[in-house]
Amino acid sequence: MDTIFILEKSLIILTVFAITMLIALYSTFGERVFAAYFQDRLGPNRAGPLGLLQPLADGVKMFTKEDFIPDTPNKFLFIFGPFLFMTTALITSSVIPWGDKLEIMGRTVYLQAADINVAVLFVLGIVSIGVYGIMVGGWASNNKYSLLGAVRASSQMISYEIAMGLSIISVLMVSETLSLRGIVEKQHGFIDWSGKFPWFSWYVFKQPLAFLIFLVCAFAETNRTPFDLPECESELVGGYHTEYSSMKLGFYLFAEYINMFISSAIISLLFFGGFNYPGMDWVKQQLGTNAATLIGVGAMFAKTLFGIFFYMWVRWTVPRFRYDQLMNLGWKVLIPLAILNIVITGAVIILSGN
Amino acid sequence: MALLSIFQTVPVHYYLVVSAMLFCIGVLGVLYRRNAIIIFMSIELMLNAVNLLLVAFSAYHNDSGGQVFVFFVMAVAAAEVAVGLAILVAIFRNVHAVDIDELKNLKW
Amino acid sequence: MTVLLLIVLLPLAGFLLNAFWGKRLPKVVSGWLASAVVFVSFVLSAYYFAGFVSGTQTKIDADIYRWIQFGDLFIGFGFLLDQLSAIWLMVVTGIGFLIHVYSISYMHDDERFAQFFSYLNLFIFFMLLLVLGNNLLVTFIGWEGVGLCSYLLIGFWFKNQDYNNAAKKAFVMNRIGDLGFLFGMFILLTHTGTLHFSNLASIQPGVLPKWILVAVTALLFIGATGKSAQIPLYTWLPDAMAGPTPVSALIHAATMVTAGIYLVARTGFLYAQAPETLTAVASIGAATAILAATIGVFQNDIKKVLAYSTVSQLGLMFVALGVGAYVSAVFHVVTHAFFKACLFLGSGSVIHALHGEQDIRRMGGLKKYMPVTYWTFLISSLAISGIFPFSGFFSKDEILAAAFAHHKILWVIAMLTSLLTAFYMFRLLFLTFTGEFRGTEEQRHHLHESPPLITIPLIILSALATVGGVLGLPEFLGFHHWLKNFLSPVVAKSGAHAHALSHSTELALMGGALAGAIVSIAYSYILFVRGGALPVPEGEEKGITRLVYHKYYVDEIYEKIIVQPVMFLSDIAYRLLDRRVIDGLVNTSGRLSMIAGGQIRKLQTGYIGYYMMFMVLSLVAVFVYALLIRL
Amino acid sequence: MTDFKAISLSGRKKDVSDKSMTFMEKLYLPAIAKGMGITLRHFFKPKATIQYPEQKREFSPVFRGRHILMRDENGAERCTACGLCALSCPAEAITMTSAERKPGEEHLYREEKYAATYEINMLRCIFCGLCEEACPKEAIFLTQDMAPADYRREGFIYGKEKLLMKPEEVKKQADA
Amino acid sequence: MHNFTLLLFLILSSLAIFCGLMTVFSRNPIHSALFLIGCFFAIAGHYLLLSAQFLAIVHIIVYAGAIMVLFLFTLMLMNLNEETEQHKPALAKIGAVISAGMLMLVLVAVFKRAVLAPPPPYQDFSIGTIETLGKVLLNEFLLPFEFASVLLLTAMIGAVLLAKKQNPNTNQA
Repeated sequence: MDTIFILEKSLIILTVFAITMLIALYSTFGERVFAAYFQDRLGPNRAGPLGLLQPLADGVKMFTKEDFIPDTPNKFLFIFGPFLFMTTALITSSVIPWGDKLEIMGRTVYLQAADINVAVLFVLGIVSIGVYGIMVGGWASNNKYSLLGAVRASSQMISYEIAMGLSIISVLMVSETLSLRGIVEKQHGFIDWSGKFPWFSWYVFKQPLAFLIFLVCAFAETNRTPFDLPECESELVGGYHTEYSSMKLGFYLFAEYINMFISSAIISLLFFGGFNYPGMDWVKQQLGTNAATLIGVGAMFAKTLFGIFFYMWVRWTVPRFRYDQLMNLGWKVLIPLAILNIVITGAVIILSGN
Repeated sequence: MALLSIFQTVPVHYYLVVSAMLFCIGVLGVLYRRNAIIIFMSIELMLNAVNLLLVAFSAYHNDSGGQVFVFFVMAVAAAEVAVGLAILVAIFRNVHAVDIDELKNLKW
Repeated sequence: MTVLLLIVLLPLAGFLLNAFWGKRLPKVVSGWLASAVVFVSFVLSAYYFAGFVSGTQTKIDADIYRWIQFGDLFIGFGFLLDQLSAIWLMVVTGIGFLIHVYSISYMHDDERFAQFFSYLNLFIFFMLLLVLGNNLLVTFIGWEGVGLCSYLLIGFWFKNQDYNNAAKKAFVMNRIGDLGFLFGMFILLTHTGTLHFSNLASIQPGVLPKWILVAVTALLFIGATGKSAQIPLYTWLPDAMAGPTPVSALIHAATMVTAGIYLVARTGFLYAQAPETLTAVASIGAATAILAATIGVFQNDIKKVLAYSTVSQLGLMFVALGVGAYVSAVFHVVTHAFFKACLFLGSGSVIHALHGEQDIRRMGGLKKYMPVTYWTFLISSLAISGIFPFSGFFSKDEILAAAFAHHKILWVIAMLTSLLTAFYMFRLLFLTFTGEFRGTEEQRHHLHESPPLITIPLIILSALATVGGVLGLPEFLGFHHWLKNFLSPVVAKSGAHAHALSHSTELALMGGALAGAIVSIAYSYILFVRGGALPVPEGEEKGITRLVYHKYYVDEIYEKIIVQPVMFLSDIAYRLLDRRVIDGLVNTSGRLSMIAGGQIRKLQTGYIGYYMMFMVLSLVAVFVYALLIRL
Repeated sequence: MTDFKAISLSGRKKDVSDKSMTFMEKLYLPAIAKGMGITLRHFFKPKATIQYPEQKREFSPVFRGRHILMRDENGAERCTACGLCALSCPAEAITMTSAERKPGEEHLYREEKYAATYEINMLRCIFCGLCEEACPKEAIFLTQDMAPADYRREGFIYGKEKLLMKPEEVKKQADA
Repeated sequence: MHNFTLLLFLILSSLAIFCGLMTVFSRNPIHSALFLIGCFFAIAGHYLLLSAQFLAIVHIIVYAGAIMVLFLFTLMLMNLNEETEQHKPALAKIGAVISAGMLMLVLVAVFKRAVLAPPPPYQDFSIGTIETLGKVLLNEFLLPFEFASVLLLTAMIGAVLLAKKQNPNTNQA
């Protein structure tokens, strides 16, 4: 392991971390602006030009508020909860390929922190741990609303994890790899000319049902509307973070936006070709690898940001589910559908003979 | 690249001892506590001690059979937990306790 | 082979269908279903039979699967089809089919209709198994099976305790015979190592010690006496008339009771090497024949008369077997099946018309009410009495000739029997069908001819009884004895020595028998039609008549010398052995374990923690043992 | 199912029925897509917000805002403390004390009698304009301005110093 | 490098054992569960050290992601706290410790006598990959694999049946 390699990876990790934080930061702002726009309003625009300094103002507010800790026998866990939630949210970004390779000074640099061969499983594993942040925090709050929110969150997340995993399996059957970079490379370009007849290479066109299931599950996993039952204000005051204030609350909220960002990135990787874009081969020929890669990074971020926008768009369109409806949807609709999709995919793979 | 085996630095005996200790901690938990759920957790700990040893020897003998076994142990553990916890919840609903010293009605 | 299997399995299928779904089917369907399976079996049997007749069919002897095998012992489950079994196949399925059809009408009011037919089908199945078995064990299964069906059918109306007792009696008596059969098989198995007929037949004479042959044949014959109602095990048959009349016709006249004949004929190669047994067979047959015939003369129950007649005829057949005239015995089995089935069915028709009345003293004058029944009954009576040219004439005459050739005393007894037969059959016929009706007005009012389903089988059977004689026209008159040739591949080896009688002697015998029969009939005509004599009422018999009327008190003697001592012994055994010794042992062990359990129970605290502690400590102990002692 | 038809006053009523949904309806996807379309349309609609301090919405000409005590063209107070406004006020928000004009104060008060104090409790006032109607001297008017917020309740009891027309406005009024 | 591996091993082992002990001795059941999760993570680290990456991640998904969540979930539903839990009498506790210690001693003694094949000079790092495992699992162990799936299905049905509230008055689920 040479020094340059470590340096390069550190740089990438730092960049990814910074970008993740930045995007999460501006997602909070975006949420408010988009919410306003969907409601025919303007949203925050006073702090700085166009209100772009609003996240900083929010941050300052968060940090300067009173850090209230309720009378709980588990002070450590109370503090540990948001920390854990934030950490698990951030870890996932390490396996996400943000772009193809760059060629700098004779070195090939892959724009990814770690290309592990079981990346999809890694993501699933980390997501499954994420629930602890909510559970621990909600339980340690020593408050029945928090506990109820935590219980709801955990049961919701472990329920939808199953459907999510099953929907990914059909994608994996097509891609034949567990590496996220491998999956992206399988969706090369936009049109796939290699088959018997040309078809879109992105998996959203090959696995529309899996995409739909994954999308719904992603909403449920990030506790976003219409699945925001763990924090639903009208029933549980604030859900698992009722007792939180100051930056600990900030961490919870922030981690939610990070989760949104990561899940959008994964949706774009799994279904929208990640850093692929139409005509990328042509661009590579004309402008060279680096330029093509940079455009690819742009495409990746464009898709991801659209994903975040989609989250907010849905939030202001679809009303919240009732709890039994949520469970029915997860167990009685999505899981059977995902299994059906696996069966259909397998049948098609066998029938097409490859 | 042919990396050296981990067992050149960490003798496999170490793994034997570690998993034996974990196993005995599991046994201790079973004997020590009265809460059925914690006893359950201790059983999980024992299973994991065995899993660790299986993986260690799988690597030691360069045979993936051991890892497959761990896979099955996990499946069994998952099934056991699902059913066991369901039973515990059912018991709790009826007698409002998961204390094994209070659940002694089966002796007759 | 498949077809053969089909013949056997079809009735079984009919049994299963009727047993499980019969109650849900309409009566007509279940009855015709049962008849149809037997009919198909009959058609398939006829196919084989035709093959044997034309000579295209050869003997089938094959094991279906290896049934019992350990060491040198091997018993297969297999079938043997040769000319002998083919004849029985025809009789069983053919007459069985007619009786099935008859039963549809006869039993139509019974609420357990489907069950009845399922029993009938089961019986046919076991009978076919008995006839077709290629070794003694398969035959024995059929043997036991028909016994079971016989029990079920005799006791079919089990609500009547007498009928139940009759069924039990039949069962027990059969068991006694079966015991002989079983012992015979055991001895055979011990000394020859096989039960297959083909293997047994291939044993050279002189290989087996004489006493074994005598013992085996005697034991098998005890089995035959049980099944075929010979002295001393004959008393169950008259009682078995408690069953529905079609059952009497099917089981106790045409098929099951001839199983003993079949067994002796089948194992004829053994009997041929044991002339002592043959003598015993002939003697017992003769004794049974004359005894049953005399009892038959004084019976007043229409079915009882026929039952004793059956016993008597079976005795005649055993006489034929005993003198080595196997063909004659088989011949008589066939003709007897025709006319006796016809007689039973006819009596059933009468009983049916009189709504269950069986006493001939309350019958009479039925001729004008039931002409078809009368005429078929008459034909069958003529046949059984040995009147030319009906079938009984030929078969009975053969037996008489064979007996004459063998020993004169046998001939005298057989002759007497046949004279008595003619007498009591016509006594029965006259008392039932001629004169004035002696029953109640109520019964007279309802007198009617039976429906076609009853009369058609009667007509067919009587036709067969008429022409059945052509199977074995006497050779000395220059005719071709078809049955003898047909059976020659099977019974040739049995050493049936052709009786060396001159033509004139045979002709004289034939004429004498015919004349005697006619005289008997005439005597009974004078007595019962002209004289209008009636059997004396109950309890007014005198002297010898009284003795005979009470069947020589055989049942009572059995009761005194066998049943009561056995009961007494059983009682002692029950009080002493069962109550004290066996029950005491069992109860003591139970009490001991209860006491022990009560003590050990205290270990079961119910605390899981303790159990687990014990588990761990035991584990430690095992490891310590392994470490310190084993290593 | 009763076909229940109610009269719709708003004209936007839809008939409600509880018939079971078809398969497509159960999928909800078309409905969700439709809803998404609606929200997206609103996203691009012109916004209704008025950025207040910079932009202001025009009041209607009949708007009744805070009160003003008028001066005449010479700058003298018109109010003679007759009390009719206080009498007419339904909320009883107006109180005043009168005083006699001293010589030499003619440029200050138009008549011999004037209001020494004049207070309106703006928390009670309902801006009905009856004081304006009642005044015989055209001394009190309701303006287009809004009463500004304050931190204390006392701040809402407007005395003469807040109510009286500023001297520089006299000129403006004369011009108008 | 080698020392680094050994150090990692020691850290992970001590973490696992510490968390295991805390699982047993924590007064609060929820703390026990959380310590057990920590222990599982240490074991997952061991798996990574033994280059069983797939198993490590599956271990985390199954144990940390599913099983322990269920435990925590149940504990929270029952709301079992340290105030409600009864503890065994001191004698039983001492007995438990002695029994477990004896078992430990005996096990270590047994393992000390174990005769092992010489350590392999090179490790086959491909055995832990998902490709190898998948092939082994679906060829050699296909039948047990199917049985495992049936077992899980049965467990699922059983759990649903057990957890269902039985209300004799109504037919609704």
